[in-house]
Amino acid sequence: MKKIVSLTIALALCLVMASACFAEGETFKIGGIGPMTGGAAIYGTAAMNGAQIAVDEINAAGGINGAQVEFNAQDDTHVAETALNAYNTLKDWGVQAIVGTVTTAPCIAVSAEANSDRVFMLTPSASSTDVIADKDMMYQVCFTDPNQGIASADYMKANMPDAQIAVIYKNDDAYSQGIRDTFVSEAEANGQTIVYEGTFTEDTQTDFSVQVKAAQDAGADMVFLPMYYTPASVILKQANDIGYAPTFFGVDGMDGILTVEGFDTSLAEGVMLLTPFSADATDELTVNFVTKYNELYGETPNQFAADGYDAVYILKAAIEAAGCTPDMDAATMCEAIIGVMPTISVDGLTGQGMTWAATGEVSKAPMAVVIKDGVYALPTAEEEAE
Amino acid sequence: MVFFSYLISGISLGSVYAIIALGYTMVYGIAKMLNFAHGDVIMVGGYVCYCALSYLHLPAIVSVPLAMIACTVLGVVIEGLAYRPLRQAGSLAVLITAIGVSYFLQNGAQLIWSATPKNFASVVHFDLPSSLTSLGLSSEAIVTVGACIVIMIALTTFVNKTKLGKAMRCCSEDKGAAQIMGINVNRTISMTFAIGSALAAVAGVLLCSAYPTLQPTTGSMPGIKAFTAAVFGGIGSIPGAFLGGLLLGVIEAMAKAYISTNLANTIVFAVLIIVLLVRPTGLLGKYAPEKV
Amino acid sequence: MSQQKTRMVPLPSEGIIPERDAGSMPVLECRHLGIEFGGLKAVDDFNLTVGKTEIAGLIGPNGAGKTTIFNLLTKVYQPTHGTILFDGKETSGMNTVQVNRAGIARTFQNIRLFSTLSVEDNVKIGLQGSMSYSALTGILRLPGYWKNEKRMHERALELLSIFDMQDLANHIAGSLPYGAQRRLEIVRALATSPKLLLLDEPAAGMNPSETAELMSNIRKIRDTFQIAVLLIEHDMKLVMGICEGIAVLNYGRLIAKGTPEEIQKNPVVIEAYLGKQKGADA
Amino acid sequence: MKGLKKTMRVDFATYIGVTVAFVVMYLLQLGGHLSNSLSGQMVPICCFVSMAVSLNLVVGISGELSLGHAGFMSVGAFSGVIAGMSLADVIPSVPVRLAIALVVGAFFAAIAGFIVGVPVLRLRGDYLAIVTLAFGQIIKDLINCLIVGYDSHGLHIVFNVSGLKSVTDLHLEEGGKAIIKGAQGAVGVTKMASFPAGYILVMITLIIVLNMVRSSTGRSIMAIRDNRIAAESVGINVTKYKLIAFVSSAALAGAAGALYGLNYGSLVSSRFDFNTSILILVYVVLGGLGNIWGSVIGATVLYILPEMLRSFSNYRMLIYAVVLILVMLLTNNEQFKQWRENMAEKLGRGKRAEGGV
Repeated sequence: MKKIVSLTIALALCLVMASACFAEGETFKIGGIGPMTGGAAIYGTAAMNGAQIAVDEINAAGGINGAQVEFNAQDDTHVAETALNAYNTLKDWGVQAIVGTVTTAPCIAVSAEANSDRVFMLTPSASSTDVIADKDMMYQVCFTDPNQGIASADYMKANMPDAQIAVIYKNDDAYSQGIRDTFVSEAEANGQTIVYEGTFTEDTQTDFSVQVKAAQDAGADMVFLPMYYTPASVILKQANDIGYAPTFFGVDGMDGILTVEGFDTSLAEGVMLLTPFSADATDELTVNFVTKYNELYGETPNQFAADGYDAVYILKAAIEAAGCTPDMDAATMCEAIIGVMPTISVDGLTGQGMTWAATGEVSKAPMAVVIKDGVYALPTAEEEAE
Repeated sequence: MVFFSYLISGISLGSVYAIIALGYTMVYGIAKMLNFAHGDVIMVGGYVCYCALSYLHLPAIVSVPLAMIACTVLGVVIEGLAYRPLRQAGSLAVLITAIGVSYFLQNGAQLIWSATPKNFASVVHFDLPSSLTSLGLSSEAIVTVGACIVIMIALTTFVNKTKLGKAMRCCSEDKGAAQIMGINVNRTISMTFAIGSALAAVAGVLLCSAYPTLQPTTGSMPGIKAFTAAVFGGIGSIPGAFLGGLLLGVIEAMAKAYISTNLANTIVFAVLIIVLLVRPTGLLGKYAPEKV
Repeated sequence: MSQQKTRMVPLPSEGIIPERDAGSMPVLECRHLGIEFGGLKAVDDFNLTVGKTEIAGLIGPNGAGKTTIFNLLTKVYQPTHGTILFDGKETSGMNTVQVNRAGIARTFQNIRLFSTLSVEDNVKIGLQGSMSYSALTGILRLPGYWKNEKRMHERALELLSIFDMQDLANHIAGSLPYGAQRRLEIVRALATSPKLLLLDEPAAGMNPSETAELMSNIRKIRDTFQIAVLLIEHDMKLVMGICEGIAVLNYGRLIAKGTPEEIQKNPVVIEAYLGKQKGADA
Repeated sequence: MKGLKKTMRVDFATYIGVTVAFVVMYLLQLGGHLSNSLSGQMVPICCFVSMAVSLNLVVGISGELSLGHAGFMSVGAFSGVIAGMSLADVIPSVPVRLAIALVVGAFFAAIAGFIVGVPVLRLRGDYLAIVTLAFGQIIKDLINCLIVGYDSHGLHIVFNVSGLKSVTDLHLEEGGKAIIKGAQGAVGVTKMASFPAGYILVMITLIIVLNMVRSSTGRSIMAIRDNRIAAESVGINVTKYKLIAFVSSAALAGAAGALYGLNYGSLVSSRFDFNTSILILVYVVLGGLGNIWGSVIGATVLYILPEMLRSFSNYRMLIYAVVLILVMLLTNNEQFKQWRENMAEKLGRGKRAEGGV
């Protein structure tokens, strides 16, 4: 009874907060949603930081259609429920289009809601096909998972047809599971040999000694790692510890492995990966972005940051193409953008000439690179023949 | 041979659990509280050591003690600020506060060191002959197991032989009686936290050496596992924590290797449940029947 | 307040019970009862017979094993030797709950009330064995709930009035004074409608006038409910005043059995209490 | 009947308070006066209020520390989602389907509660706590292995122990729909939950828990909590009553889980991990052990708090942690307790003795 008094006061405060108003009409209001605390914080923080850089650049250059852009990033802690809360907060703020959400499960939940509200969403990195399924207002910057699985299997087929392949993947992660599923079915169709499959989950991603050992015992000379770079870096180390040196093959999530602070890059020597973004690339756009990111956040950006950055520029291109104005409401803007999305082409950090199908799926070319002397390089003919 | 290498990876993992569990068990034995923030002290230990190694370029021999000192101070401060005022309150109040401290440490660490994982360079450098590495034996594993045994023996000796150790055991038996006997209970509990936290720092360094990703949530899962290990062996018992940790690591590795990686945790927890049903106070725990 | 001396009569099974109970079966018979804790014989070869309406006493020095016998009778511990016949039926294989349902209720040396609940609720919990209703009835508040709650409420007040405690019904049990807590424990035990009431040091911590009142209340309970009472007590005035048969325990063994007069004169008992008289005094 | 009346007063105040809060918020919501943020939180608040009240039955009333309550929520959520999704063709009415889903969720969670409860309740104190924690983790892992879909032949279920199976192993016919994709959880869930449904759930939970507590069942449960040995001595079957508390609590958590699951387009079992169990425990402890309406308010306030802290962006969870610690320190501080009691007296309410709950 006594505690209740203080709790009631707090409740009353909440209600007072409920109806706050925001000025509208002067600026474009773009919202961002991603995990910025908790276990998946790295992805959301990077994407939102990247997006913020893009917004600042755009504003410095005069904004979109002459109007400044406001960017409001909200934390979803990688939970669908919190993501919806974040989405609702953004709606209260008067959001007109959303960059997000960064991770798959929350993205499915939020996009379902945004679809009925008619709010345009562009996810930097939620790559599952479930994200865009049955929704016309949901677009992706990243590849869909099947895309990557098929591309990886075909690349191996073309370049290393006799490889004894092991796959280690994270089966409570839609991204990892999705790529693995299409990889395996494509590899089977191609007649490639998969000698071992090992799994792990969020709770068991600190120790891979068993999976690595099993892959070695199965005689695998090619280990496919459809996962993000954090667990991959542990796998590389533990393989090295037991003197196991197959060719490791990663996908876009592997990008960033060279930038892990403290990581012994020699462990990644010879790792091949398909990636749309490389922080080591020397083109002006990438150099500029990496420098700015480093200045502002003190670290080298990963692929998520690049996706977030691109997402804002894609949105800009779409808004310009559709001729949207800041006084439009979200639904009007949504329909306008949907109308132009299949027609635009954007050059970004993660791909040249990116285009979109009306389903929301992006079309861009993955690039195969090999890590050599601590940097990405194009695979030589000799490595490809290996 | 393959079995042997799985066994080694299990023992190596188990030793890390054991060191964390030793800290858990000491704090539980004396303060009778489930310190859920213990796992996060491990994480802080890892970060401090990482910073000393990477930013200050100190040698490991300096960095590790530095991490231990930092964690000791942290442990004592946490105990003094958050737990001591609740000494008279119910155990649930302390539990919730420990959760609060855990959130605080995790989110604080994220603000300081960012969510981006750091790759912890192993503090143990020596090359093993390839005959050993092919068995799955790594230098980290050897050092971890060694450290674990040394710590276990040192703790047992400390608790049984020194004056402070005896004071700790008194407090664990009966705080009121200990107070009457002239033991400064608050100071003893502080000391326990100091030792437990120093062990957490060692565990953090070893954990990160063997499994090199360091991020703000690094300590959570090992923390829970080590807590399980401590209960498994009989919470409050030092040899119990050691045994529990090792067994847990081995069971986890074997389950991953031979049954299912998906269900490794399930099997670990199922074994724990079965053990507790057969021996309600863990493998080496004391059974104290309620007097009627 | 002294009562007419009860005539005790022997039974074929060596026990003695009051003459008025001779016609019916003894409520309790312990035969060769014993328990070992890790080789230590806490109780050994214990024999006792309690008549149907007898007030019996169990005395002995501290640590003699008196409370252990209560724990054996109520199956807090399972005996390792011997048998307990309650109301003619063997209780082996029963647990505490079943023994209580069969008709043995007890109080505790260190008071064990449901201390955060009200006095009335404490008694109601005792009544639940006879006036219960299903969990679903309670959740849905079916007619059975209202009917039984009303009956329980009335019965609880009735039982509390034995000790004149009905006015305390809404107090929290843990907040009662010590003596009242002891009395409440007895009421709670009575609420389970026992045939045998075990009282573990009911007068502990009471002053002489409270003890005198307790004595008359114990008799009143026996007379009203026609049940047997077995009590452990150190207060010899109480024991000698109300007990009809007394058993004396020392080091877990029965050393004497008989009426209060016999016990008071028994040299073995005197020795057990005062120690062997040696040297100058002898 | 004085004692009964007093507790009845408290109960009715709780029912009326919850109802008034619901009516006010619902009218505001209908009238569009509620922010989107607050409006979106109504259903999860109802779910977590239900969770907190049901956990209070175990932790507060029964006195057993359970760290696996989210596991039962998880069982309820997934079974409820399966029921709600797969019955779409058979039962077109959404409210009816939602009600069935809640019952299914409660049923399966009760079974889980029974399976967990029988062994667990033999243990005491912290050992019981760790075993409930372990069961929570096990439930999470097992649900991660579940792949479920349906087509015209009914439900298809694959248990993915190896971790290597996927939706294709369900062998669904054309037009079949996968509901749960193993560790990726349920995707494409149709949102069926609504605020009125949440309110009804909360009311049912409150009525069940409060009526149980005021009945002989509740008295027995509290008697066991206060003194197990004495309870046995007056003929109370300890295992039975502990199990009743545990299973009812699990069933209510299951219903809450089902409502929760049907409120979002996607559902993953990692949402129901140890941290969620702890979160619910925090609601209960802050609301007051054994205090049912405390749990209602504790859950509501603490659920809204992190959302209100959004303006602190990066410092949000840090501040939440600090608030948590400070509240615990403050509510257990003798001087503060004294001050609060004085205040309460000044307000002229006097100190009402609370009857157990």
